[in-house]
Amino acid sequence: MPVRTWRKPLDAEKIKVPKGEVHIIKNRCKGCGFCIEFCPKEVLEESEELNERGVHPPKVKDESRCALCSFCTAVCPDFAIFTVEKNCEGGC
Amino acid sequence: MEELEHPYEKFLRRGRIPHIWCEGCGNGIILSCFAQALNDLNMDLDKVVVVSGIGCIGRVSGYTNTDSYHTTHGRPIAFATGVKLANPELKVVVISGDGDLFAIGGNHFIHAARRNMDLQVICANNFVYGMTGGQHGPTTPLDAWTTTTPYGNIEHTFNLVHLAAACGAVYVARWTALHVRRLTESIKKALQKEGFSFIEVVSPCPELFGRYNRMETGIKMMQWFKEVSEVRHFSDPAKAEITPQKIVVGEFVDIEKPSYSRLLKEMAEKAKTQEQ
Amino acid sequence: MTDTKETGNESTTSGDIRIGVYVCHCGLNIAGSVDCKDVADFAATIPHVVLSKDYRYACSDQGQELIKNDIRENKLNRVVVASCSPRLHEPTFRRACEEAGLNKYLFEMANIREHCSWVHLYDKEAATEKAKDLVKMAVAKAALLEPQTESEVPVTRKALVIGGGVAGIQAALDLGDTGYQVYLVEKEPSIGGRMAQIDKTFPTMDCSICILAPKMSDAGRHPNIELSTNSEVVDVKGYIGNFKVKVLKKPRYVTKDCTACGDCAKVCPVTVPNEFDVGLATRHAIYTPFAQAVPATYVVDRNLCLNKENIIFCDKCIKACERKTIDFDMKPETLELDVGTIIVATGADVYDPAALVDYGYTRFPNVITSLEFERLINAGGPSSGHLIRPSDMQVPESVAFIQCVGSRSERGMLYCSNVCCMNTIKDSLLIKEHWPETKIYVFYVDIRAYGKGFEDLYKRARKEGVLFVRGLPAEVVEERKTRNLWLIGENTLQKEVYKTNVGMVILSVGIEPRRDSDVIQRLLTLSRTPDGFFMEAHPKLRPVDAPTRGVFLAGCAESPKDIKDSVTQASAAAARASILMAQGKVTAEAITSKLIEENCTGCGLCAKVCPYNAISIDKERKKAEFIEAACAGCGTCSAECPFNAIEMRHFTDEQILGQIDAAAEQDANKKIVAFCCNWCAYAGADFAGVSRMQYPPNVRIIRTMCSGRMAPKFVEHAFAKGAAAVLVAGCHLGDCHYINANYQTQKRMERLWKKMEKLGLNKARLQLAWINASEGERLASKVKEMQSIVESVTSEEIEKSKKMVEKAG
Amino acid sequence: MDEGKVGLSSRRFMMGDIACVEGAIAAGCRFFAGYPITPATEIAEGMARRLPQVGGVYIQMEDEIGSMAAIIGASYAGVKSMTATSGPGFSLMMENIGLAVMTETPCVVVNVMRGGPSTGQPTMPGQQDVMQARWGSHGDYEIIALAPSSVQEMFDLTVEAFNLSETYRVPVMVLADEIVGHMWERVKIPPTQSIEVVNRKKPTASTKDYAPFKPDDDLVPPMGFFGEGYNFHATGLTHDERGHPQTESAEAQQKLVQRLCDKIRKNSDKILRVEKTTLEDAEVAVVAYGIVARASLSAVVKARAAGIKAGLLRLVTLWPFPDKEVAKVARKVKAVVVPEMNCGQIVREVERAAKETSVFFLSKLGEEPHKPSEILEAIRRTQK
Repeated sequence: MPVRTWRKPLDAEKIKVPKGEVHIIKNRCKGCGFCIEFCPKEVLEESEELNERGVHPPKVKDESRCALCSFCTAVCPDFAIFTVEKNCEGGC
Repeated sequence: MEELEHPYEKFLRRGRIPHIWCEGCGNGIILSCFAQALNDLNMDLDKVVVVSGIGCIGRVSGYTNTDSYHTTHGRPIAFATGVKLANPELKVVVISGDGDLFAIGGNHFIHAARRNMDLQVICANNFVYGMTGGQHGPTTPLDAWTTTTPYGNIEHTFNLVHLAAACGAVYVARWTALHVRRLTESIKKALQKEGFSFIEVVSPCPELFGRYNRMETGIKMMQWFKEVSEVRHFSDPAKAEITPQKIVVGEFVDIEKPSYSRLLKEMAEKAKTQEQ
Repeated sequence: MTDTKETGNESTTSGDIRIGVYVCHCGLNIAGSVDCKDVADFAATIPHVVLSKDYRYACSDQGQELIKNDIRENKLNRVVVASCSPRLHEPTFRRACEEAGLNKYLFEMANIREHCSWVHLYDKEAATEKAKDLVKMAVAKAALLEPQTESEVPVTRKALVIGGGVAGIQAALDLGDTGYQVYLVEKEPSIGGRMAQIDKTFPTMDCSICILAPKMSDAGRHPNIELSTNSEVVDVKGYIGNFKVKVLKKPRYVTKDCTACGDCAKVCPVTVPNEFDVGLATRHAIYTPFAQAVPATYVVDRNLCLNKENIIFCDKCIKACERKTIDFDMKPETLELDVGTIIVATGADVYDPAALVDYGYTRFPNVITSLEFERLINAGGPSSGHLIRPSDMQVPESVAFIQCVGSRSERGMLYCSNVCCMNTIKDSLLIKEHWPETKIYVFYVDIRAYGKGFEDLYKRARKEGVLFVRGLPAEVVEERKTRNLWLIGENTLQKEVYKTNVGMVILSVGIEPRRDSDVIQRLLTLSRTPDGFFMEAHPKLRPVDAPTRGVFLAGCAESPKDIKDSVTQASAAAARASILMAQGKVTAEAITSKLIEENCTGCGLCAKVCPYNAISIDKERKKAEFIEAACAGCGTCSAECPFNAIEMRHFTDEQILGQIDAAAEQDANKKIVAFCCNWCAYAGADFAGVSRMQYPPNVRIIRTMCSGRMAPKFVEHAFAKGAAAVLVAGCHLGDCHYINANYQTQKRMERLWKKMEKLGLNKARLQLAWINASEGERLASKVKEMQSIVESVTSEEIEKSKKMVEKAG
Repeated sequence: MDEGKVGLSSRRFMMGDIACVEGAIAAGCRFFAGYPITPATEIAEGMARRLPQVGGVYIQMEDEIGSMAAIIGASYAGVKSMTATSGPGFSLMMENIGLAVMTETPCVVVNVMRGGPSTGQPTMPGQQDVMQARWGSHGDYEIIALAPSSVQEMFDLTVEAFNLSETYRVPVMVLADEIVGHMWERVKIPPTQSIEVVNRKKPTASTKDYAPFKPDDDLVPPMGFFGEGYNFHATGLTHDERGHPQTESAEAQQKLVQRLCDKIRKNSDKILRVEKTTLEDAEVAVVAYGIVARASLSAVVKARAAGIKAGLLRLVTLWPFPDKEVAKVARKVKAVVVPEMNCGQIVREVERAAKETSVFFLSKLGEEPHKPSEILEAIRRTQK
């Protein structure tokens, strides 16, 4: 149905989509970059800092985009990243 | 942040992570999917035994927080057979590599499949012998470069899913390390299946396969998987090719057939009644 | 260069030719600007004409009787009627001939109404002269006509209905109930269409979905209806009674086992404004369009879903689905259907008022469209039936409706959208019903309450205190703080400026043709009227038939209409389709091409250009072979053949050359010889006539089935005979009634232009125009434009071209 | 596993291989993985028949490599397990015998020796694998090997083998030969309850603190089974007490390999068994094992009759080698005669232990063992 949808839906406030909170265990990271490359919402990017292993672990670029799909958790070969649901009581 | 524990921590042997695997290696992903599967099925870890052979992935048994045994090269299935028959309550999972399971261990694989032994076999197929430095093996693609095929590989490969199906496995699937969700689902299916199930995981080895074949990074290999993999459930495993242009993935076999344990039990009943 | 001698006359019938000519007055329609008596007298002087009469209404029963008697008594073996367009009455007179025992293909018509009297209203002399020419041309052709036999083809007793709105549903149900297998194909994930979005229907005020939902589920589980949602028709081949249709069924990624429990949507992380609620509510990437959707099965919007290619990034829905019905590996399937009839019920779009900047839609939150209103007032809608201002969610104390938004205006569509007036009246009453205190203004141009029960509803609205103000506001201005709106305009009754302040403005938006209409148009070789809606075969007598045989129209695809009319038309279309299927057979095209073996060299040019692959080449015998059933009769093969080895039945070279000769007999140097295809250009010329568009009388139109029939030798022949100019006109490229035959026309024209250049002739004398059935204006102006060319052509030039063309030949 | 019918009628005439089967059953063996090979096939057949009756499992594997791996697996799952083979199969088992040693796996390997090398003489007796039994697998280690010389001993020593392997968490080998294996004799099988059966030590530590390779004072670690909740790891790699791989630590290598040897060496007094006949005043001692010891005995008796002070030392335990016993005997006699069905294997150990005392080796290869007369002749020669 080709219709112009330009408004903020009236129920925008009511619809609660779980927001993700990304946790990175920096020193476990070996820097393969899978999480950055394959995040469907492009939440992550490579950080400047070096970890104990001398690689650049990922850092969160825009956490608000995280849909909590947890693909990063699954695809990380090093158990170095995971997501939990953000507590949005105080609003996100 | 750090005080929160990784959701898979309880499936991992305390203090053993980080593991020995290279950057961009798929073995960790396989372990991670296995953990997820155990988690989803809410398995009693005390009743799970992980058995592995020799090779990079062989170390996996040392990382799972279950009873586990790291056997000699090629023998995990034979060892697992003993464990399973001795204590049928146990879920005995063999996680090993393509060289371990199909070169030196090929005999054990085909016969365990033939017997429909109650085992779940997960094979990390990285196309080479990683632990010894990247020599060619039974799954190395034709023409591929390895340290022992400096002029390109002249050996034809095993099609693992076809082999498993032909040998009588009741569940056969192939995924790449990028198909984490589907891989996890397949592992779950296999764990709930009676008899011999086999899952091939096409897994990136950027260090020792990729580097020699114009895919220097894990990402490049995973991108390759993403671009060429094609889901063809229950298509003829004989046609499930792995070529630079196409990797056929999916579930190929899911059938019911009395397992060795079941037949053994029935036979034992008979034996008891026929004592001299 | 060819001329008639070389091609020979072997194909004309032996024995003496006895032609009867009848010049029709059509009341004053023709007689008003053509001296019919004079024309009849002239006709009598033409060779082979044994009798010539003028008559008031040739199409009347008496008229037909007259012709029949003459055939019998005067042994006529050819009949020419000079009257209206053959597209209108050829069947009538053909029947008459048949009843008199004359093969109907021995009948010919001269179109002296649409192509003459109506377009030259004010020049009786010229019109009469032209009429004579047209008759002369018709007689010339008639003399060469041959009897044809029509074979019968079976009609598959299955129907395709395209579009699952109320019209499509009704048509499908009617056909299904009649006992025919129906394939109902809907683009969207659910059937229901626009009606499902509407709250109440006028004038009866029934709950729209309440009366639609039962029909939807009937269609959903009807044993004779195979429902394909999320599906599109991608290919149509074949012909009446024997269509081969390809339908692309896009995967839902959810299996039929879905119980529509909605657990999946709850966990889906992706949200987007819901099209069904016109963006006033949210939906997820996995969703069902609305509560009563049929089928109820959920669907995944893969464009939104995080899962791309075959990688599952997010498995929330998969995990949430207890019955494991979500399958991201579903592939699109292509259904191949054999159907005998097709009903087009593709519906319409609503006008997007953002274009009318002065009304502030998309600038001011409290300016909404009538469709948004329907969702707001609907109890199942995003505001659970509360009419609230998007700006502050408050019920407005006053609202204003602005009528004809996008309709009846240069700034939108020119036509009246037909339903908006009554819809607004209905809406105003709905507001009154819930919030009687609300002050309601309706700014209108005219209130059109023409239908049954409409006027009562209008009266009721007035009685309830709805204020109707004539004169649309010039602009709408928003009050920053309150977000209220000022409407400023002129009350054209009281001749005074008004400045009205309301809490909410509702734009009564018009109905426009579906933006993707061209797809179906191309697939079914349909035509569209200037307003963009599909054109019917005849506006009065065949209002639900499409020009393409076996195809019928229903609902807003044909023109804007309300639910009642849509349903009525749907049932009509179903009835029309049923007639064909009940008969189970239909007469096939007799106008097909025929191979003259001895001339054929097996060069294969014909096979290359045939749009229907009806020609193959026998390599051994070096001969072409024709599959007659597959031939649709465009004649482009005949035009392509360099060896005169293909005869186009009923449009033979000799017949056409004969018409050219007749046209060019006198003052050729002042005339335009035009070749028009039957479906577009000729019909366009008819349309010009119907619309009384005036253009110079010096054009002589020769009808061919397709512009692809136009062989270069015809043009050359026309020039050789001294014609001042030649016009070739056909369907627009891509709209060709014969798939793509008109691309050949274009190629041939380019070759001709090159040739003329080589000969040093003025290329401008040969013109090509793409004119569709509704573009009478285009044809008229083309003729006008060519007039100047005609005038500029000197007699020397004409002579030169005669010689050169002949030499070149 | 549930106990089926175990004890049989107390006296029975049976074949050596079958006595071995009954011994295993009596000792609590409930898992057998094997591969048919002459002359050990009857053991597999016997197990295939008997184990199901007592709730045990018999499986015929694809080869001896798999058989050895399988019994290690079964043992880790808590079931006493065994395999039986002969020369060629024994060679294939060497790989995983090493694994069993490294992971301290209780299990029994019966080798009914035949004529080698390679395929050799499948149906003929031999004693050619005794050194392979000791050194066959790569790396340094200690194992236990017993040599039955009668059908009765095929029963008794099989029981003994299980008990030893359970006690010391080490693979124990029963080195029988084709003759003992195929010989029929009367066997006295004591009632089940009177047979001493040893089971491996169970951990006392909580499942959480359990370190699978942390030894007690006897140098033997208690053994938990898979499935009991210990969630422990075992590997063929050098490992620490928790079982975690220690591939670079010299200390770990030293500690582990030394203990694997010491747990046998330091307990050898408890392990060793020899049988002495008329050695008290002997001047000539015959040292023999397996079937050869039977001929040696009659040779010694005949020698005594002929006035030669001869005696017999029969080695029941071959490995660890009874150095002390041999040395003690050697010190008292003038000469030692060692008849073996090979080209001289155990004789080297005897020479090492006998020091100055002269040792005469009597080799015999092929279809039959030494005749008593031959051994007597050898004894006589020592007198000159």
